[in-house]
Amino acid sequence: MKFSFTDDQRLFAKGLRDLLANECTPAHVREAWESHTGHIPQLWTRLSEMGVLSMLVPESAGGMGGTLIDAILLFQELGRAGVPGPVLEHMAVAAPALANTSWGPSLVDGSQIATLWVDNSPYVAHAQVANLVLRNEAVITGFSTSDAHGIDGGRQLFTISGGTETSASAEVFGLPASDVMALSSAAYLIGASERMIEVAAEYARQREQFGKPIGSFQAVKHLMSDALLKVEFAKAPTYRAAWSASTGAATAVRDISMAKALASEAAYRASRSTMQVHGGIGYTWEADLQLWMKKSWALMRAYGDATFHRRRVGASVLSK
Amino acid sequence: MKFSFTDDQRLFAKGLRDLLANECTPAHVREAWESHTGHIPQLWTRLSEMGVLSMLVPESAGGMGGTLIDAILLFQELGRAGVPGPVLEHMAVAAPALANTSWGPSLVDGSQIATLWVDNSPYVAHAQVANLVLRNEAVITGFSTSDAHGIDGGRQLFTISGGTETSASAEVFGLPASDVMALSSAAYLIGASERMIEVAAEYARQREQFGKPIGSFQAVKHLMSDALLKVEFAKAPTYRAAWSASTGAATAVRDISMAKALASEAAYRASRSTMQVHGGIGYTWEADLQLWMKKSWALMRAYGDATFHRRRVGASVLSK
Amino acid sequence: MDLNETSDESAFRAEARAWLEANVPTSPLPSFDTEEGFALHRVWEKKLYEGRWSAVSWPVEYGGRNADYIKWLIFEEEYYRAGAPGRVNQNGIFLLGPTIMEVGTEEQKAKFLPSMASSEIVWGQAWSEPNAGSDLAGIRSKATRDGDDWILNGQKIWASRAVWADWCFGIFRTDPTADRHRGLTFILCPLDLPGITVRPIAQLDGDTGFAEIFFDDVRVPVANTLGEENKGWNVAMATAGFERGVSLRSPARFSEAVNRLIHLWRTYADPTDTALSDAVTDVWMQAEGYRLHTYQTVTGMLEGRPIGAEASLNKIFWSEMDVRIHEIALQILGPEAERMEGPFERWVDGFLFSLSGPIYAGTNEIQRNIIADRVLQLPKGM
Amino acid sequence: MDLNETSDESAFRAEARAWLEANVPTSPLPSFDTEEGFALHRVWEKKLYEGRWSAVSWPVEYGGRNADYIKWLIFEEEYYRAGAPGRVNQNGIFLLGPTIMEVGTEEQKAKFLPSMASSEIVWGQAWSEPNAGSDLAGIRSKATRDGDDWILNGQKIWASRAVWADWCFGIFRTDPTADRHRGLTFILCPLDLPGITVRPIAQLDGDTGFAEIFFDDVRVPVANTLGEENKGWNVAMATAGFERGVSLRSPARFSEAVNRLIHLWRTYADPTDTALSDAVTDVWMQAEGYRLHTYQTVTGMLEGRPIGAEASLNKIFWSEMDVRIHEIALQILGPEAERMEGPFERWVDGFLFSLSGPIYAGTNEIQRNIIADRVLQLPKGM
Repeated sequence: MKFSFTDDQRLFAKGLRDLLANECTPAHVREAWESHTGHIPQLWTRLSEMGVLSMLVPESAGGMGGTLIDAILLFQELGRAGVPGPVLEHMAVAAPALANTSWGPSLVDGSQIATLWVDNSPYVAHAQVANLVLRNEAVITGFSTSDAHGIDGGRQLFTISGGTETSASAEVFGLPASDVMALSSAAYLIGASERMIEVAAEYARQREQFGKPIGSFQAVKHLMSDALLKVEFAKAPTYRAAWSASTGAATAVRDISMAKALASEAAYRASRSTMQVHGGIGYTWEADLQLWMKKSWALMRAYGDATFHRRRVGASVLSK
Repeated sequence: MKFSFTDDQRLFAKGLRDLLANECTPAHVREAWESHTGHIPQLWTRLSEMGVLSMLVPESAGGMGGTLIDAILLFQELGRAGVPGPVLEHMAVAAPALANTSWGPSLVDGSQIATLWVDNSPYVAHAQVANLVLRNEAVITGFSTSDAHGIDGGRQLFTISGGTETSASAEVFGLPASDVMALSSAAYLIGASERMIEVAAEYARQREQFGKPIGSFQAVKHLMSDALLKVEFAKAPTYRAAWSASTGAATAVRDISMAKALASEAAYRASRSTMQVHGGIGYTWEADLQLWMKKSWALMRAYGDATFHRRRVGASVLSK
Repeated sequence: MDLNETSDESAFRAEARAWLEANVPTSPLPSFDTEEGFALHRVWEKKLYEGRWSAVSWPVEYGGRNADYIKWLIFEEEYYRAGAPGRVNQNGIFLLGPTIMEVGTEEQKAKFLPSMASSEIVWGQAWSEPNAGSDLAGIRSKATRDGDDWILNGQKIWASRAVWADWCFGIFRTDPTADRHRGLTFILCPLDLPGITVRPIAQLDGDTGFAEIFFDDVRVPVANTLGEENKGWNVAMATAGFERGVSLRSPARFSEAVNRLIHLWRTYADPTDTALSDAVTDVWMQAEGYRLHTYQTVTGMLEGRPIGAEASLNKIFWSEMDVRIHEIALQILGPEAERMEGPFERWVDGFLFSLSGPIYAGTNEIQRNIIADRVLQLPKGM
Repeated sequence: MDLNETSDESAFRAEARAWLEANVPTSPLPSFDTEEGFALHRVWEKKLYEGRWSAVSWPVEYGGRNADYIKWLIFEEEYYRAGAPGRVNQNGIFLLGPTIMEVGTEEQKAKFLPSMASSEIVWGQAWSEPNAGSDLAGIRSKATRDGDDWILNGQKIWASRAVWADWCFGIFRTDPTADRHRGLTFILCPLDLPGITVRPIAQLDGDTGFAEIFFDDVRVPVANTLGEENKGWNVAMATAGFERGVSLRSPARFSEAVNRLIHLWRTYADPTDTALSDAVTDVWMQAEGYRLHTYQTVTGMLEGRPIGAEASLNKIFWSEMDVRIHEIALQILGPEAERMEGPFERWVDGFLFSLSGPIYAGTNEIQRNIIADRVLQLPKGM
C-alpha cells in the first residue's frame, strides 16, 4: 500500500505548472475569453509539444502511454491555471479513445482539436474551436454551431447541428467518456480551488481595513481555512479514483463519483469564500478571481453535479 | 394588521419571568433533576396561583380564559427558565381539554397533575409525577410507570402500563394535542435558546484566553451572532402560529409546523454554538448550560422533529 | 395582535393592484444598468409618480401617500406580485429621501424631494472608497471650504447607479485633523459638474451597476450639506440603519423569488426527491419568516420601538436567503445553469447578483460583529 | 501509487484479525471511566500486550511489532472491525510513548515504555489548566527545583483518565521569569504521591472521564523530566502534533461508526427519503475521505515528508464528521434518541462524546487559526 506519486509524476506536473505560469497567465485567459474563442492556440501547441495532450494515448499510437494516475496531477495543474478550451475533453477522452482511428495522429499532435458531447447536456462545450465532436458512439465533423452563451468564457457553450457522423467509441480505459470527464474535472476543480484560495490569501495579506490586513481577522482566517479544508479532503479521493480507474478496480465508478461530488462542492465553497474575502472587488469583471469562479460554476455542474454523483455513491454503498 | 403583543400580555410575561427568576433558578432545576422527579412542587403551586396553569381554561370553568396568543410568551418564559415537569402538557393541553370534565377543577388549581401520551412516541414524559395521562381519546389513571431514562432530567421519560381508561377528548381550540404541544414547545425552545445565548454571552465576557475575554474574538462573536439570528427569526413565525391557532385560520397546522421546525433547529444550533463557546466547561455536569441543552435535545424531537414539521409545511406549500 | 388586514389596508392593496395591473409594462425592461434601460426605467418611475405610487410612504406634499410602514409593505407585495420593473431611483427614494426628511432643511426638502419622487433627478450613492469599504470610517475624500462652496477632491467606488445618475450623495472629510468617524460631512453633488469623472465598473455579469467617481476640485455650494457639518457620519449611519433595517430589501422581493422557485420546482424537479423539496420548503420558510419578522418590526416602529442593531440581523438573513434561493434554482436547472443567456437567464443573473448581497451595505462579517457587540454586548475586539 | 496491500500487509491483517476474533470480549466492557470498567480495560490491555498487539508500531524491544504507519492503520481497522474495547491507556501508548521514544533518555525508555505497553502503568494527561485551555501557553502550575527533586504546585484540569490512572504527564512552569511558551518543562509524575488530590469531573453523561489534579508541594525526582528543562513546550507540541495528526482518532473509528450508521439506516429509515440517504452517503464519503487522506499522509511520512500544520485540518475534519454521524443517527432514532439508556444508548452516548471533539485537543477555532497562519500564511491577528 503506497499512496503517493512517483518523482517522475511530480516532476512532470511541476514542469506543466512552470509552463502554464508563463503561457497561461490570467491575461492570457482573459484574452481567450474576450476573443470569444475560449482557446489559446499557442498554448495548445506547447501542451502538445510537452506531451500533455497525448498523455493518455498509447505509445504505439505515438502518445506518452500514461495512465490516469500519470494524468491526474496534470488535470489539477490545468485547473490551477484555469486553462481555457477543450483541453480536458481532448486529452482525457478524445485523443485516447480515437488514438487508433484515422483521427489519431492529428489529435496526438494537436493539429486537430476535439471536444465532447455528453448525453446529459443539450450543449457542446468548445464546439466552435473543435474540428470534431466525439459523441457516445460517433464522431461528428462539419457541424455548425450556435452560441449558447456559457457563463465561463474559457468554456464556451454551443448547440450544434448538421455535420457528418462516423461511428467510433468514446470509451477510455473501459470507462464511458462522461466518467473520465467527471474524473478529470474533479482534478481540474481541485486545481482551480487551490488557485482561488491562493489568490484570496494574497489579497487578504495586502488589503487593509480598520488599520490591519484583513487576513488578520479571524472571520477571514476561518472562511479561508474552511475552504482549504474541503479542497484538501477532496484530493485523496480524487487520486484514489484515478488509481481505481487505471487499475480497472470494481469500485472505479463509485470512486470517480465520490471524487466529482467532493471536488464540485469544494470548488463551490472556495468560490463563495474567496469572493467574500475579496469583498466588492470580487464581484467585478476586473478581478481575476472570476476566471476560476466561473470555471468552477460551470464544471461543478458539467459531467454530473454533486447530487448526481452523490446518489451514485449512495446507490453503491447503501444498497445490499 | 398589527403584529405585536398588548401591554397586558407583555406585563403578564414579565411577571412570570420575575417569578421564575426566584422560584426556578438553575439550582432549583438541578434539584428537580437530582431528585429523579423532574418536578418542583412549590413552583407548581405558584404557577397555579398566578394563573399560568389555567391560562387556556375558559373563565366559565374557573380559568383565565386566555388564548394561545396570551399564552405564547408564557411558554417562552417557561423555556427561558427551563421549568421542569409537565407544565406545557398540563397547561397547553390537559387543563383546557379536560376543563369541563370532572378533572377540570383539580387541573385548574393544580392539585392534580396531568401529562400527555402522544401517538408518535412509545414514551410518556413526566408520567411518574402525573396523576393522569391524557391520550388521544382517553384519560388514563392508576397506571404504573417504568423509567425509560430520558436525557433531560427535567423531562423524565417513562413507559406506562395498566391503569384505567376513561374516554375524553384531547383537542384544544379544535387542534389535536400534538399540534398544540408542537406550538408550545416551539415557544419553549425559543426561550431556552435565548437563555443559552445569554449564559454563553456572559461566559464569553468573563472568560479570558490569550489575555482577552474570549467574547472579543471574532470566531466567538460570529458563533454567537449566528445562533441569535436563528432564534430571532423563529420568533415571529411562532407568534404567528399562535395567532393562526387562536383564530382558527386555515393555515394553523402549517404555521405551527413552521414554528416547530424553525424553533427546533434554532435550539439545536444554539446548543451547539453555546457549548462550543464554553469550551470544556460546557461539556461538564457542573455547567448550568446542560439544563437547557438537554431540554433542547429532548424537545426538538418531541411532538414532531424538524424534518416531520418541514415536510408538513412542504406538503402544504409545494402541492397544487 | 391582529394579522388580518384592516379594511383600509385592503382597500389600499386593491387600489395598488388595480393600478399596477393596468400600468406595469407587459414585457420586461432592459437592465437599468444600461443606457437604454436606465432611460426606460426613468420613464417608468415618472409614470409611477404620476399615479402617486413612486414613494407611497412619503408625505402627500412631496408626491407620496403618507402610507405607514404596513401599507408600504403591502405596496411592495403588490409591486413584486405584478412583476413591475426594478427601482432605478432606489438610492434616492428609499435611502436619501427619508434622510432628507429627517435632517434636511425645509429648503432642501422642497428642492430635492419632488424631483426625486418623479425621478427627474436619479441619485447615485457615493459612500465607499478604495480604502474605505467595510471600514467606512477610513474615508479620505475631502471637502475643503472656500467661501460658500465646498471643493471636493478624492475618489469614491461602488457608487451604485452612478454611471447614468444625475446626482450623488456621499460623505467627505471636512475636518482633516479629526479622526475616523469624526470630521465627516454629508454632501449632495450633481454628477455633471466640471472635475467629475465617472468610470463604470463592470460586474461579474458584465453590466455596469457600479462606478468609480473621481472628484478633482469639484465645486458645490455649502447649501448642499445635509445635516450638520462634521456630523456626516451620524447622518450616514441613520441612512444605513434604515437601509439595512427595512427598506433595502423588502420581504416581497424574496417571497416573489420563492414563488418563482416553487414554480420552477413544480415544472422541472422530481417531486419525490425529499432533499430537493426540503430545500425549497426551507427557503419558503425563510422568505415567510422574513416577511413576518418585518411585519413585527414595523409594527414595533409604529408603536414607537425604533429599530436598532437588530437591523444587522435582517441584512445577514436576507442576503444569505437570496443566495440560497438561487443556488437551489440553479441546481434544478442543471445544464441550463451554465448559460448567461437563454430562457433561464433571470435565475443565473440573479445568482450572480445574490453573491453581492453578503458583501455590500456592510459585509455580513461586519454585521455579525455589530450584533455581537451591540445586541449581545460582547467586548469589542477589532 | 499502489493502493493494493502488499502480501506482507495482508498477512499482518490476517494475523491481527485472527487474534482479535479469538480474544475480543464477547460482550462490551463497562465504560473505562468507571472503577470497574477501568480495571477490566486494564486486563484487556494486558491481554493485548501478551499477544504483542498493544503497541504495534513500537519497537519489538518495548513490546511492539515495529509496524510501520500503514500496518498501524491496518491494525486499527481490524481492531474497530472486531468491536474491541476502547484503549484505556491511549494517553500513554499513542501520545506519551512516541514522545518518550523521540526525546527520552535510554533509562526513561527502559523504565516507562514496557510498563506502558502492558498497561501496568496507565497514564493520565495533565496539560490544561483553569486559565490555560485553548491558550496552553498560559500555564501557571509551577515546578521548583530543590536538589534532585522538582516541587510541583498548581492545578490541572481536563486530565483525561486521571481519575483512575497511575501516572500523569504534564507541563509546568520552571522559569518564572520566562514568558508564555518559554520556561516550561515536561514532567512525569505518579498520581499517588503525597500532596496530590484528584477531583473527578462529571461529564454531560455523568461519567468521570476527566479530573482536576491539585498539586500541593508534590515532590518528584528531576529524572522525571522529559526532554530539556525549560523546553517543555516543544516537547508538548511534538506530542500534540502527533495527536492531532494521526493517532488521536484513527480513521477506522469513523469507518466503523459509519458502517453502524448504514446498518441503522437500512433497519429503520425510509430508503426513498433522499434527504436522509444523501446525509448518510455524505458521512460515508467523509469517513472514506478521511481514511484515504490518512493513508496519503502516512505514505508521505514514510517517504520522509513530515506532517505539519496540516494536522489541524485533520482535527477539524474528524471532529465535525463525528458530530454529523451522530446527528444523523439520532434523527433516524426519533423518540429513542431522547433516552440515555436502552438499546440505542451507544448512539446517544456517542453523540454527547462527539460534542467534545470540536473542543478538546485544541478547539476547532484554534485549529482554524493555525491553518490560516501556518498553511495559508495569513498575518497573525490574535
